Amino acid sequence: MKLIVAVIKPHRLDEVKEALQAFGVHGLTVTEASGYGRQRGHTEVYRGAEYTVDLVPKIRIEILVEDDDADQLLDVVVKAARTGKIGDGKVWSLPVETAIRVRTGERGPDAL
Amino acid sequence: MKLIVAVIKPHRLDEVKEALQAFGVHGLTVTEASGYGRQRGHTEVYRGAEYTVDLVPKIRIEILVEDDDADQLLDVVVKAARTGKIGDGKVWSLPVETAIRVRTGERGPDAL
Amino acid sequence: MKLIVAVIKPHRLDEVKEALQAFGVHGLTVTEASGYGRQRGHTEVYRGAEYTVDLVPKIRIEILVEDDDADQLLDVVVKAARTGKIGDGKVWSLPVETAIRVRTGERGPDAL
Amino acid sequence: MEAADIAFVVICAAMVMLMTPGLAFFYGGMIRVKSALNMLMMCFIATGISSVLWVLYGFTIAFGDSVNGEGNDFIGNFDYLGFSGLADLTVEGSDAILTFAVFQLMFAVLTPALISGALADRVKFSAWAVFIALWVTIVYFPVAHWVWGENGWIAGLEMDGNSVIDFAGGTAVHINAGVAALAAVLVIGKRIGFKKDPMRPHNLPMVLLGAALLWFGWFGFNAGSELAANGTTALMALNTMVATGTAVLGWLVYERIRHGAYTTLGAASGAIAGLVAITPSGANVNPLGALLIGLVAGVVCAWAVSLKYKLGYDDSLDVVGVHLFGGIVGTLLVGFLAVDEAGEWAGGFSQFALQAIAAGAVMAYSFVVTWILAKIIASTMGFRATEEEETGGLDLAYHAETGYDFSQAGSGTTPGSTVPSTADKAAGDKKVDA
Amino acid sequence: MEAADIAFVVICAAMVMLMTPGLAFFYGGMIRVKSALNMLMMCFIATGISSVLWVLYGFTIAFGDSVNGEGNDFIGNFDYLGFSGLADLTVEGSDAILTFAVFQLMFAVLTPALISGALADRVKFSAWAVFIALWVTIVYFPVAHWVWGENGWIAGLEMDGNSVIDFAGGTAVHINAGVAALAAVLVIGKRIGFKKDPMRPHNLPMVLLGAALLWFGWFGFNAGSELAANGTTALMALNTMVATGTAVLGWLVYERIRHGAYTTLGAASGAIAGLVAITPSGANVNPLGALLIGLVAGVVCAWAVSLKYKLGYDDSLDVVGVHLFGGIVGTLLVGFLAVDEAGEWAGGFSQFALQAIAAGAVMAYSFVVTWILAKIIASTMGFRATEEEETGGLDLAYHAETGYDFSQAGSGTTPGSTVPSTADKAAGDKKVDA
Amino acid sequence: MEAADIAFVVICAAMVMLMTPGLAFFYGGMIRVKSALNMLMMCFIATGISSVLWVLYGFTIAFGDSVNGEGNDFIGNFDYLGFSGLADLTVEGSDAILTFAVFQLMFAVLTPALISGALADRVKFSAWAVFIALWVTIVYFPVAHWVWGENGWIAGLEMDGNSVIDFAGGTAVHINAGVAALAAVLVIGKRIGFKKDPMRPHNLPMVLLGAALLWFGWFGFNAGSELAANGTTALMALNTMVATGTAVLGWLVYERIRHGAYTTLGAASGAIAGLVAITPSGANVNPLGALLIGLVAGVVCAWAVSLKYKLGYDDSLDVVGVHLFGGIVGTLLVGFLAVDEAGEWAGGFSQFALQAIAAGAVMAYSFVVTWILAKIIASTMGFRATEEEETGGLDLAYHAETGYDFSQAGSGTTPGSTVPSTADKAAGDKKVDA
Ligand SMILES: Nc1ncnc2c1ncn2[C@@H]1O[C@H](COP(=O)(O)OP(=O)(O)O)[C@@H](O)[C@H]1O
Ligand SMILES: Nc1ncnc2c1ncn2[C@@H]1O[C@H](COP(=O)(O)OP(=O)(O)O)[C@@H](O)[C@H]1O
Ligand SMILES: Nc1ncnc2c1ncn2[C@@H]1O[C@H](COP(=O)(O)OP(=O)(O)O)[C@@H](O)[C@H]1O
Repeated sequence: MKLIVAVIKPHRLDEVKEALQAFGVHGLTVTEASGYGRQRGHTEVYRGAEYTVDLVPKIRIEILVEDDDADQLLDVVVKAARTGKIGDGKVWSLPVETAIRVRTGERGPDAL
Repeated sequence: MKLIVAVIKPHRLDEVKEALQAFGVHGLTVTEASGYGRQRGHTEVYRGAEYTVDLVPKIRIEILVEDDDADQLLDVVVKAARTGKIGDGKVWSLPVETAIRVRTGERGPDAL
Repeated sequence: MKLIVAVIKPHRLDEVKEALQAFGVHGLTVTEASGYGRQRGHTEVYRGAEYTVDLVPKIRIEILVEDDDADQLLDVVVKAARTGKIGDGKVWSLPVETAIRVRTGERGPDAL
Repeated sequence: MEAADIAFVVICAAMVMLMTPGLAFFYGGMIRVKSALNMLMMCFIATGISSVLWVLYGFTIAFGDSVNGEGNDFIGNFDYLGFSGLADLTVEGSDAILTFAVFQLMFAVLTPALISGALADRVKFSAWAVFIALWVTIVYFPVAHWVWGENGWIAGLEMDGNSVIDFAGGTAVHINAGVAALAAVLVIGKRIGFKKDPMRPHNLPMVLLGAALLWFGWFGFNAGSELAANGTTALMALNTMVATGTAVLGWLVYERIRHGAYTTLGAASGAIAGLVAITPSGANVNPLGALLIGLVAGVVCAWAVSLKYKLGYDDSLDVVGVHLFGGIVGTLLVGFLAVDEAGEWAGGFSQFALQAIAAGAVMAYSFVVTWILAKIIASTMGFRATEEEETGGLDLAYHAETGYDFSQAGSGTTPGSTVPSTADKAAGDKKVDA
Repeated sequence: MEAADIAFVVICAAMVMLMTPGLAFFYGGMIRVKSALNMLMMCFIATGISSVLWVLYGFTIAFGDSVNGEGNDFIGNFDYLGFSGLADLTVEGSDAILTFAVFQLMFAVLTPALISGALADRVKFSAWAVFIALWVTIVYFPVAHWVWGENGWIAGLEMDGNSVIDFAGGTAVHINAGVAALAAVLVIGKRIGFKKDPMRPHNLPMVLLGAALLWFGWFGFNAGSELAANGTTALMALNTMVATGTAVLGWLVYERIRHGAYTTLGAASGAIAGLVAITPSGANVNPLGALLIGLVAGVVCAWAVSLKYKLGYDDSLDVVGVHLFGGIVGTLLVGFLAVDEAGEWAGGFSQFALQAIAAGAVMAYSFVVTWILAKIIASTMGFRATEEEETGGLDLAYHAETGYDFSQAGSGTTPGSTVPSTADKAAGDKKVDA
Repeated sequence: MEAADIAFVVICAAMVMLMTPGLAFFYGGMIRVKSALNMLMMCFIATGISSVLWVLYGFTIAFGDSVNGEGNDFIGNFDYLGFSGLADLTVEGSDAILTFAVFQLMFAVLTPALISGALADRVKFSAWAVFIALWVTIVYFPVAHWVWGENGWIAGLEMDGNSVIDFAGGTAVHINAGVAALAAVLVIGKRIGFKKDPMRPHNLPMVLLGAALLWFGWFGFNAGSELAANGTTALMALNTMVATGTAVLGWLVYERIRHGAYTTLGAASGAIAGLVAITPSGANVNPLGALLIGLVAGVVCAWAVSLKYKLGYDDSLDVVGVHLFGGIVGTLLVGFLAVDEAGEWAGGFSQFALQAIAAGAVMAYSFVVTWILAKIIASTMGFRATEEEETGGLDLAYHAETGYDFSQAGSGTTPGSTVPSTADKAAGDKKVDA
């Protein structure tokens, strides 16, 4: 099994979610994140003090998938998240050793 | 070493923490997350507009463990997190290459 | 490729970020987290009820790096994050199978 | 009524109006985030319900006889059902009645709202609405009559030439609401996790905001109760301020000694405790007396809020600890500390006895009637939320809303919401189970 | 002017002042977090702009003739440009004029601010500032003259011995702002993602706070409009309270039936709807009439806020649904429900016709002029934010700020900020694009 | 005292009371989240302390001689220690004294609270409490006497038939607090990370809420200072509004040019700057003069808040930049812009000189005495928090609380808290180190 992690622009989440559903994936876990990269941040001003904020809001998605689906899924996520502008984010996959559904104790593909 | 990641119902965190302590694990890292899955979300209403919110609050726990403890620990977490109702979450483990304690620079099992 | 994950004290983030930049890493993803470990929490009082809060605020950083840089980078992060006091946190690395830049679809080292 | 007095009382009425939202924030900030909106709504709904009932029959039950003198010891007459005749501005004195009616309405809104803090976080919203509609009808309106009505039996009590002192509502408002809160929580039982789970305030600045609005409005409540602007008014305003000041200090010092910290929640709670205690007493003590009343109230209430853990009743936000105990402190202490118009000491045993009788009578009546009322509701429509609703949060369960959404995410909402459906479906599609 | 009346009206003016921040919170809480500050600023800037214009020429356009009787049907005279002569306190009646000037200024601040809710979340800040400066000048000041000016043509209308009833601003304030909001949104178009993206309120307690401050201030707005403290004042205050009460209930019950939940946003919106509807009517109905007006307003506005989805105009925060519809409900219903001083029924067809004419005239004028004004701004300086600004949030785009930073991180800010530069660089370094 | 004036001043007192919480929110929102409660508490504790001291000896030091005419240039007499005799309502004029006492008490609460913004985020809570208790005693009470006391030397200054103009407290309140803030921060030193770490406001809507409550209360502060309701009252109220309006615009335009953005914090700060500047001057200028004073105050203060970076003193929340500079602008400008009752120009060099003397005297006295006071506290009990407390946040260090808990987690709290212990352990168990 693989864990696919995607760091994307927040307003692409809905598209990604829909694309995943269409693909047949029915679960994911989301966290709020901030990213630092090529995309420039912004300047804020508070009573004459100017602050450079270089972290921009991102959404981080984790998806457990079966090995066979992993590659295709990567493409699905990348396509759905893309806007073509700097800051679109990264997607990566990690090898998973075990995965368990808490409710039933099922392991492996059955856990999804 | 392994990294065990658990996505659980928020109100089970205390139980999981206690079970881990009982088992002899003395550290973990927690993040707030939202999950999408079989558990249905809910509908919100704002001035006549009904919104379907399909992400539900979850807690995401990361635990670094020695290889030998990993399997047992998975069971401990799964047991402590279980309520038996849909949405109980997933637990998975990932292989870790190195782990370091920042304070001392210790590596491997000593880092825990 | 590797994924380096660091759980550090919040006020060391700027130092870590600067050290990484100096090293030549130009991207990272940050999430807010809480940690439980040797570092003791604190007690809060609300109308005579005393609560022990044992989770302390931490910052969680993820950095994708090329295999060759991973070891050196671990040291850079550990050094920058260190204050020498309990609770400095952990750094670990995970093997990455694929990494993709969403904007361009580039894979592997080019994705960084 | 003089223009100056109408001006004063109308503005005081607006200030007292602001106390109910103030109370909502004071309470709402203390609640866990998942039920904070429900807490606000418990207070806001009181406004709607009491306003309607006030017009229909509340005013006439409480004060019908203040207009034309007829009525009895226990309730007013029914001449003003539906406020009939009260919009006739050509009648001499109608300005005074209308001014009084709007001022007193605010008390009838606030008093039931006070109770909500005790029941917080575990009751059905619809049951709460029914409860307060009945409660103001059979408890508040009559008790207001007893204490302030032309023929009210407590107002009429005399002993050695003294009468009961309850200037702005120590018995009718605070003791009444406090003891009702106790009766109600004894019926509905504890929150899931009481004494086990942490139940930390979700927003302490909001608690302080509530306290600030309450404090501000309380000047209207207390000074406005003179129904005129004169020396007594000014004395009451001054005493209101200084008693609150010592109550804050009293609570903080108690907490520092007992629990090791000066808490923000303690400061806010101390302020309310002081305001409660000076409510019945402030027009009848000198400023040193007010300092003392505030100090005692601050310390006593700081201690009293722990009682629920010891005795095992779950008064979520300490309505008993603050309003019942604070109300008793003020009502009884003025028995000893009272001064007359000339500033001479006028307290003593008979005054104290009168105070105790008034407090006791209201406590007994309110406790018993509220207990029965709560029992009836509990055994008919049900008073408690289900376990699932309580654990999941009452905001979603009854209001189909989430209090905050600070997500910086693109669309500004918790990711994952879908598009608004514009309600083109069958009516009555039940979102929640109130 | 009597001291009591000056005291009353000056304090009412301060209360009405508080309504603009109240409105800012009411609106600001409903907005997605990324543009919440912009919403607050849209309201706050109105204060600065209207205050200056009021002194320069606003007062004299609206009420110049109230001082010396000269003027015409459509605008006042220009005797008081720059408030010339109005600080001469030795002139008999100058106290009354100054009191009136400060009270009415608050209306001139609030009315344009009301419009902001409709345009929220998508307009250029500079364009908004220009818009309201022009709008108060050519719409609000004249319309205020029509309705309340000594020689205003609406004030002068008569039919069967009746005159138009608009006690505190149903037409001049609410219908005016509501219809202007509609005209403006028709010009500027919909938010990106309207009807598709969820746009959930980011802070409902803030919405309730705003509603509470509005409600409180509204007593000043409504009762203060009598410009004196008397029986009418008291009646207006009482009716303000009870109409709001039923409006809350009306909205909640409608929502429960139609959408399945009693929402907090509904309670707050219902309160505002009730307050809007009782504004023109409250001094001319009895309390039962007020209950009815509130109830109808609550239900009608609860229904009207869905119209934008059906008809496809994007009135972000329902200024049309609440202020236009609420204003119409109050303005028309008083035609039927009016009572005279003696409480006798005085409504009827001619009164209703007068009300309809006043409402219609203000609607027609305000709609047309606002539409043209918005078109001119849109086609010259541009009215809309760019797509990037709108998606990224107007707070950063125009105000170079972030509303909240709750990060517990060491330095208390979103990690990643760098040290403040102390502005030692070239001036005019543009941070934002307003 | 007339009923109308009592009514007016008592309500104004309540409005001024609300300014201290308003200030707490204004300041608290600007602070990093980890010390926000401490900021609120620094303001709230002032209420308790000043209220008690006011009754014990504050009033008599400041205004003892206003009652019976005896006293000296520097302090009042001691006839009213413990408010002795002041609750005797049968004495003619006692209503006036009590009214004055409650109104002025609010000033004695607010003034020390103003200072807190400068010291924010780094001082021991207990040291702060001691500091303000001493500061009001040896600085505020005497200075209030100088400026407003029957025999105060500043009140008695004359030149060419003119007297010092300080209607509502430009010198006694704002310059006094502003310069004391400067003296205190010079003693206690900079926050850790000053000029290096970002210190972003944690809650800008809270800042605006504070500004709004301050603004509202300021009508009571300014207009109420007439102690009566008349033409001057109305003029003051009007000028208060319009000066604030131009100050908002002035600050925003300065910021837009200098820093490239119209900030929300700038709008709020501009409002306060305008209110400060119009405080001494508003009853003595015409509305055009008020517009000018507001504009100058807005621009000057917007510039002055950067001085701390250039000169290197750490005035956390710009008490110097806003209150000292704003106070000076208002106090000096009225020297040139003053008009008399008839609206005729009455300013000029001698008036300006008088204003400068008053401002200079208060500055010199307050600076020196505050500096010594702060030094003494610093070298005895210690004034600063420890480095660990400061870095970790003062809320946990002194108040054992966390401001917010928005976690949607099941139990509504930051996961990981354990069950409340119900304080059954040894008393004095120290949670914090205040
Ligand atoms: N080396 C990295 N490790 C982890 N996350 C990264 C890395 N580089 C970039 N990111 C994440 O990807 C986001 C987008 O990267 P950025 O360089 O701004 O644009 P792009 O991916 O379009 O070239 C960043 O905000 C950050 O969250
Ligand atoms: N494929 C997946 N990848 C990552 N997280 C998942 C996945 N499927 C489910 N989850 C997480 O597990 C939670 C519970 O899943 P759900 O399907 O609702 O119930 P259950 O696990 O009891 O069948 C989800 O809310 C989500 O956070
Ligand atoms: N086994 C673990 N798995 C995951 N995270 C851990 C583990 N142990 C500690 N941590 C993280 O590291 C942080 C610091 O650990 P702690 O034991 O307090 O101090 P130190 O690392 O200095 O010994 C914790 O707050 C937690 O976030």
